[in-house]
Amino acid sequence: MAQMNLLHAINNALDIAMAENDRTVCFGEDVGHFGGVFRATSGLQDKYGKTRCFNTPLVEQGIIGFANGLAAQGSVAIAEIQFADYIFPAFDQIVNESAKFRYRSGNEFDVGKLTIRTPYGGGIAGGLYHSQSPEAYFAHTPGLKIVVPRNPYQAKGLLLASIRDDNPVVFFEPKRLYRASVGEVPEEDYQLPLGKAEVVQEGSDITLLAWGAQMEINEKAAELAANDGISCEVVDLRTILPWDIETVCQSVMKTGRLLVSQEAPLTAGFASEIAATVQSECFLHLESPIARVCGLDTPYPLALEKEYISDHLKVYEAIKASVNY
Amino acid sequence: MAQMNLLHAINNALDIAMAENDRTVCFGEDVGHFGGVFRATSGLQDKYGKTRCFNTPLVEQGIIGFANGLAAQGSVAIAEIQFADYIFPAFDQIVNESAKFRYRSGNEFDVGKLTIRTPYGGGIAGGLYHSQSPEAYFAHTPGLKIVVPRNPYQAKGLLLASIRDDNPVVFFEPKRLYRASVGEVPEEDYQLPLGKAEVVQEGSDITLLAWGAQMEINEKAAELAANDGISCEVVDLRTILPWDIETVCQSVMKTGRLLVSQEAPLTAGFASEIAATVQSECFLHLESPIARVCGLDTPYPLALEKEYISDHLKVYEAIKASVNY
Amino acid sequence: MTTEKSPEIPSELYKQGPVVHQPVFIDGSSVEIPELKILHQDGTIYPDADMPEIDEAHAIKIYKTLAFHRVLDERMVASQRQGRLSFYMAALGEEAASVGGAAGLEPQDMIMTQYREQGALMYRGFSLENFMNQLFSNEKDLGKGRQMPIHYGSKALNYLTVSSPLGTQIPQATGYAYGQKVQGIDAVTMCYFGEGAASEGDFHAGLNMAAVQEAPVIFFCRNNGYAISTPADEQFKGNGIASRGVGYGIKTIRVDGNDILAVLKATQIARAYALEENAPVLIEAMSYRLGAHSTSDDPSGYRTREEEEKWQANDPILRMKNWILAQGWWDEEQDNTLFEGLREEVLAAVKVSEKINKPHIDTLITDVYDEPTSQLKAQLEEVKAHVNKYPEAYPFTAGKF
Amino acid sequence: MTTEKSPEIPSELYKQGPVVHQPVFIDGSSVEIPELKILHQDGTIYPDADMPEIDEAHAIKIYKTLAFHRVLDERMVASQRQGRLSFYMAALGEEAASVGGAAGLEPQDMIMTQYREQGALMYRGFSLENFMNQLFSNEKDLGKGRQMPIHYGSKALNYLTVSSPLGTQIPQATGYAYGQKVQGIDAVTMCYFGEGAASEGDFHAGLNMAAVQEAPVIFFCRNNGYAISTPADEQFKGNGIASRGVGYGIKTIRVDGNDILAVLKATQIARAYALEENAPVLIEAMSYRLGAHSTSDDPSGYRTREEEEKWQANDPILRMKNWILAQGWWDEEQDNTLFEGLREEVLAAVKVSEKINKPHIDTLITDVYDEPTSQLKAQLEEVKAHVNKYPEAYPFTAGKF
Ligand SMILES: Cc1ncc(C[n+]2csc(CCOP(=O)(O)OP(=O)(O)O)c2C)c(N)n1
Ligand SMILES: Cc1ncc(C[n+]2csc(CCOP(=O)(O)OP(=O)(O)O)c2C)c(N)n1
Ligand SMILES: [Mg+2]
Ligand SMILES: [Mg+2]
Repeated sequence: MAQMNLLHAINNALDIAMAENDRTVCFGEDVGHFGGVFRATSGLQDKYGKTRCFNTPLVEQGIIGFANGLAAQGSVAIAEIQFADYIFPAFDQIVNESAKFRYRSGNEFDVGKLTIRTPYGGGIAGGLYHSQSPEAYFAHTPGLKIVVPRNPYQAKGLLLASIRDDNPVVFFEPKRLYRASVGEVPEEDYQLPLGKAEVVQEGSDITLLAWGAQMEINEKAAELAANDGISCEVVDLRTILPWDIETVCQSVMKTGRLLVSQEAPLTAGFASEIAATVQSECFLHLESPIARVCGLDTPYPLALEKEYISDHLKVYEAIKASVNY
Repeated sequence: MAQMNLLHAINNALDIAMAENDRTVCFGEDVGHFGGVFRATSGLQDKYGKTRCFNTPLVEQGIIGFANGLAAQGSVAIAEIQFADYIFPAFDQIVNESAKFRYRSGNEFDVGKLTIRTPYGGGIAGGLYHSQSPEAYFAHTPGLKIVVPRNPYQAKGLLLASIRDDNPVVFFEPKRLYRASVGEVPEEDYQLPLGKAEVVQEGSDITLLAWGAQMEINEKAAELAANDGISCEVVDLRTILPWDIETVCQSVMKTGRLLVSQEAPLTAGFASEIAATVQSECFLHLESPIARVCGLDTPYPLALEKEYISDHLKVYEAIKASVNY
Repeated sequence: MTTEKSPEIPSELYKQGPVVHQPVFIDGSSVEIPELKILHQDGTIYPDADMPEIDEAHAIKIYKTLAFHRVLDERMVASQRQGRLSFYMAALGEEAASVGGAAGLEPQDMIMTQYREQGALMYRGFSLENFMNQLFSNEKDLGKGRQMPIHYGSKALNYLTVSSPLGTQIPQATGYAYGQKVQGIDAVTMCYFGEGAASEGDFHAGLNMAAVQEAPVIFFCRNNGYAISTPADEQFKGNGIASRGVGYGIKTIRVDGNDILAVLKATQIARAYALEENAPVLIEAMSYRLGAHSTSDDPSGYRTREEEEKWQANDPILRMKNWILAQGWWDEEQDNTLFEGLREEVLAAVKVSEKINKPHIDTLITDVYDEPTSQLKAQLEEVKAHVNKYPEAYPFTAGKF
Repeated sequence: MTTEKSPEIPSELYKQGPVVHQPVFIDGSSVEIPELKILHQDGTIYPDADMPEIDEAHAIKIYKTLAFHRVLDERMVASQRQGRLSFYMAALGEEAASVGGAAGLEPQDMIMTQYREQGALMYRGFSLENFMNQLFSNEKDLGKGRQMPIHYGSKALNYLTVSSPLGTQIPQATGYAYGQKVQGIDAVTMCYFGEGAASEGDFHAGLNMAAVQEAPVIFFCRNNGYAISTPADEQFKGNGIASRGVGYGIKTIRVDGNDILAVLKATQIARAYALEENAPVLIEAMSYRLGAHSTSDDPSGYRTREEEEKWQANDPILRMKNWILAQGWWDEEQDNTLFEGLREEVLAAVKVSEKINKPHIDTLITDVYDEPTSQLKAQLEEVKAHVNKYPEAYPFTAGKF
């Protein structure tokens, strides 16, 4: 075990993936010599050479197009998009190509060996183009897997699983936690399962569901609520697509209440999918409406970021409202 | 009044918009001389000249980028994307640019004069790239309006309102109805309101909500249900963003039940947003879980299209299941 | 204009031209683009021409592929008119581009196409039955009946399944070729696209990345003058697509696309260069789409008969026939037998394929992921129960599971 | 190589080069790109140089803009180091590109930039206070404190608000210019971007569409050798960005970007050409990003001191100063006064702006649409109630509504 921050954990996972398979290739804007603007690929070019870890030209649609072809060819393609806010030029390559490659060919071809890594999320005074949480934009796309880790241990295990999973995976890295989240991480190889939520804290009154950096906020709110005698069950969704309906519904059937918090705007966010499914699956068990605590339906602001975000106080208030419904 | 099919109604609306304002410009792939592959812009180049109605090169990101600039300049920009399946290369220009233009500049600049028209939806043996219903991909984007008409009368009135609305609008045209849907349409100018759902048929047992071509399916299902003595209230959402929560919730509070049907895949579709909001707003009025009858969570198939789609029989079964819950 | 080198700017960062002190523009006419031609329409060879590597057997294989192509297209357009087939895309008049390109490759080379390059797949040996089963989206279609007609693909033949969104295969080809290079495989990737698709952002991405990442990929542009109704002069103002190769620093060659020998020669030297130098090559084949864009299109709405007629005189198949006749490798009787035989075969194959069942209902959810998720399995079970309840409404699958 | 014209291909559809019968490649070296230089570093003019239109008043205005630019950048980088400012981007060493470009335009011309062209906005007269209020995202910021520092914009000055996603302004500039043309306005659109952003698909879209749609737009590429850590030779293999103009059929000129007179001259002739011919022009200004990419960056991780030093000798501001000194339009004392005055003004302005309130809480939901929707109003009310409940947690807005 070592103390690692989230960036180190990711760098370590990439290192393991590149060491074990010389078909593994890492690339993106500035990821080569410089090691990426956040330094997630730091040292990899030195260790594995310029052919396997390199800068690309500044063209996201090209990076993912290239990655699709490389993965179809049988290489393990790990592409970085410098900020999730800049993933949209690659939207067609991801949604129309990566996601449909296997299906449309009747399994003659696939890009299962593709992993797209990208820093995402707000809370870093980044304004509307360095703060977005676009997971819901991808969640309407059968064929993709979408993964978000909450801490260094999760990041390493989930990233290794994503790289090895035989489906294209979009791996969102909560950049607010890159250096802020530090924890014990085994130095050796391990994987955490995709498609499985994790009950992080058991409780009986309400289920608090989130993913990524929002987990911290739910945990903090749960503490506040505990002072009021409210027992929260805290669940990390971990995989957005395909999501673990079973674990979530089991928890809700137990607690009778659900609160989902997400950084992204409320409307058509992934919290909405969860609420829609859970109200249907757990209809007779729900004691209050499913609460969504989300960003406002506006672009991500700068000066008024604090007011905008679904912080622990907003979650705490929503917990009380739900329990007192 | 004249009999028009949906294409004629759209062509007629475009004609009115171009006649009234010589700053109005229509463009896209093959929309010029040829009048578009579906002929929606037929005759406009002859009437208004090549400068105001023209072919663009084959580049969707360019078409919308160009349209954003043109609208910012003060022209009325009406861009066509040949099929909604091909709108994704323009996703960045729409989601990061059109939608955020006004907000990010503090209202120094805006692209309110932009309308994006695109044929969408399935049921025409088009397979996975000529059948998609991507409205939900855009619905997570504050700053956009999203409109879908269900018949020629609605198409003309909503398109004129979209063109004149001072916000960027994505206007999805259900291409299955282009020639199939025929009705009385006033030849003169009129508008129908954006952001307002319409109760198309009153009923007391369950609310059936949809938009576009799916309305026909709900109406058919409502007839089948009527034979069983089930009274359906049929509502057309018309505007996906911002959507009319009030009208929908009023209907659900009256009927106690809601079924949303949509062509797009279930997961993270717009039906999910509706279900999430309505379960919260109408919690104490709901007598059964909100039902979503949607496409499967797969790409749109070809040979097995019939099995895939949320047709009137599936809706009818879901109505019964909801009422008998 | 002086040729003095700039004293201020070090030269590592970019190549320098002459320093000037009066402004001068460069533009589309600043580069001259030669066009390679080897074969006259009458079957004679240009006197000083460099021939491609080709012998009798190879020539006959190519010609038979062209004949198969012409016949299949004719028959399937007719079948569509008869209502037997929902959709088809012919490549009338530009068959030499796809066939000649494929003939210049090795079987291990990957081929990625746009959609009008069935000739390359024919050359690789995709069977008539395979074509038919795709066109009729039946249960024997390698693509499992999921895509519209003409979206062929075959792993065994190294031919990537066609995808409708234009241009997407271009950066993919760069990535594929890069993987071939990294793994030291003796293979290139061949990437076909139309001059219309070359307007997409993905074109720019794919070509620039290929140059920078040094990928052994051949970009093969079929410039057939139209993108549906849009003529090339409303598509770009540059000198065709070849002129862009200069900007990417890519070796580029323009050929007469109706000259099978020129196409073959260009592809052969492109392949050799790409493999030796680990670098891309751009080929622009000048041709003309003689038929409609697809069976959904009617070109009389946007171009003249006269324009079409001029191009009818450039038939690439007739041109090749004239050559092999002149070589003494072929005669008219063989030709008649070939074409008649092909017509019969195709007709017979239509009758078989159109009767084959649609794919099994389980294929609704397979291949979305490597394994169907539990949600997908549940959705399939629901559909099955529903189909069993209303069998008349779902005739393709009812009673078949 | 023969010059015989192709007998088979009619010439309407594309321009023809010579017909050849042996394959020849064209490539990046097939076009020679002259570079315009007018001013030596020592302030003398190249003997045979064509001067731009410029008089003393104009020259002094340009020089004062350059000085303001240099000082503001220096001070704000320092403020960021002191923790007073969250982020800044300087344009050290390449100020002549943005300032010289703007100086070649008319006020009614639209300027669209990437982010490192504050010099153009300074030239247009954006006040020090306006700069400060944006940088400190306070309630006086024209952009209402919504974007990171350096994302300036001003409707009054025809300067489009900066947007972070790279390349998006390029096709927008084409559309804007098209609108100007259709409405018969005597104005062009000027579109700046970096050589890195020129790799985006939007670049390809914007330039090709400008050529085809005949839009009076000037594309101005600042080729400063780097995109963050990525050197130009890992960004493209062609001869800079100018070589791409050939492929689009766009009039193109390369200039020494550190030569203010060359930049001015090129922009003046580009504007005249664009307006007269309703056609785009591409300018490539060769320069070097002497500083870090932004205050978040440290270039010592990816390049050498020596490389930087070479370029320090090309300081464009010093070059212009040498020229105006030689012209007798300026002296050292004026220079000292100017710089010192500017430093004081900037420091004073920082102290004012950093203390101004953040924008009002209502701006959370304005400008998303033309009018806030009822949902947005409800969301704002919820936030307000919440802020009132926990005022300590929201110090910028609590008690201020
Ligand atoms: C991204 C995208 N946009 C639009 C279309 C619709 N479309 C299909 S073919 C075509 C024209 C293509 O022209 P070109 O590339 O020249 O190929 P050709 O048909 O001439 O062989 C268009 C616009 C598409 N398939 N994909
Ligand atoms: C679409 C997009 N991708 C990535 C980025 C992150 N990014 C910001 S600046 C930059 C480098 C730009 O280089 P260049 O265009 O050469 O301009 P310069 O910084 O040299 O002025 C990158 C990669 C972005 N802002 N937008
Ligand atoms: Mg074409
Ligand atoms: Mg640069």
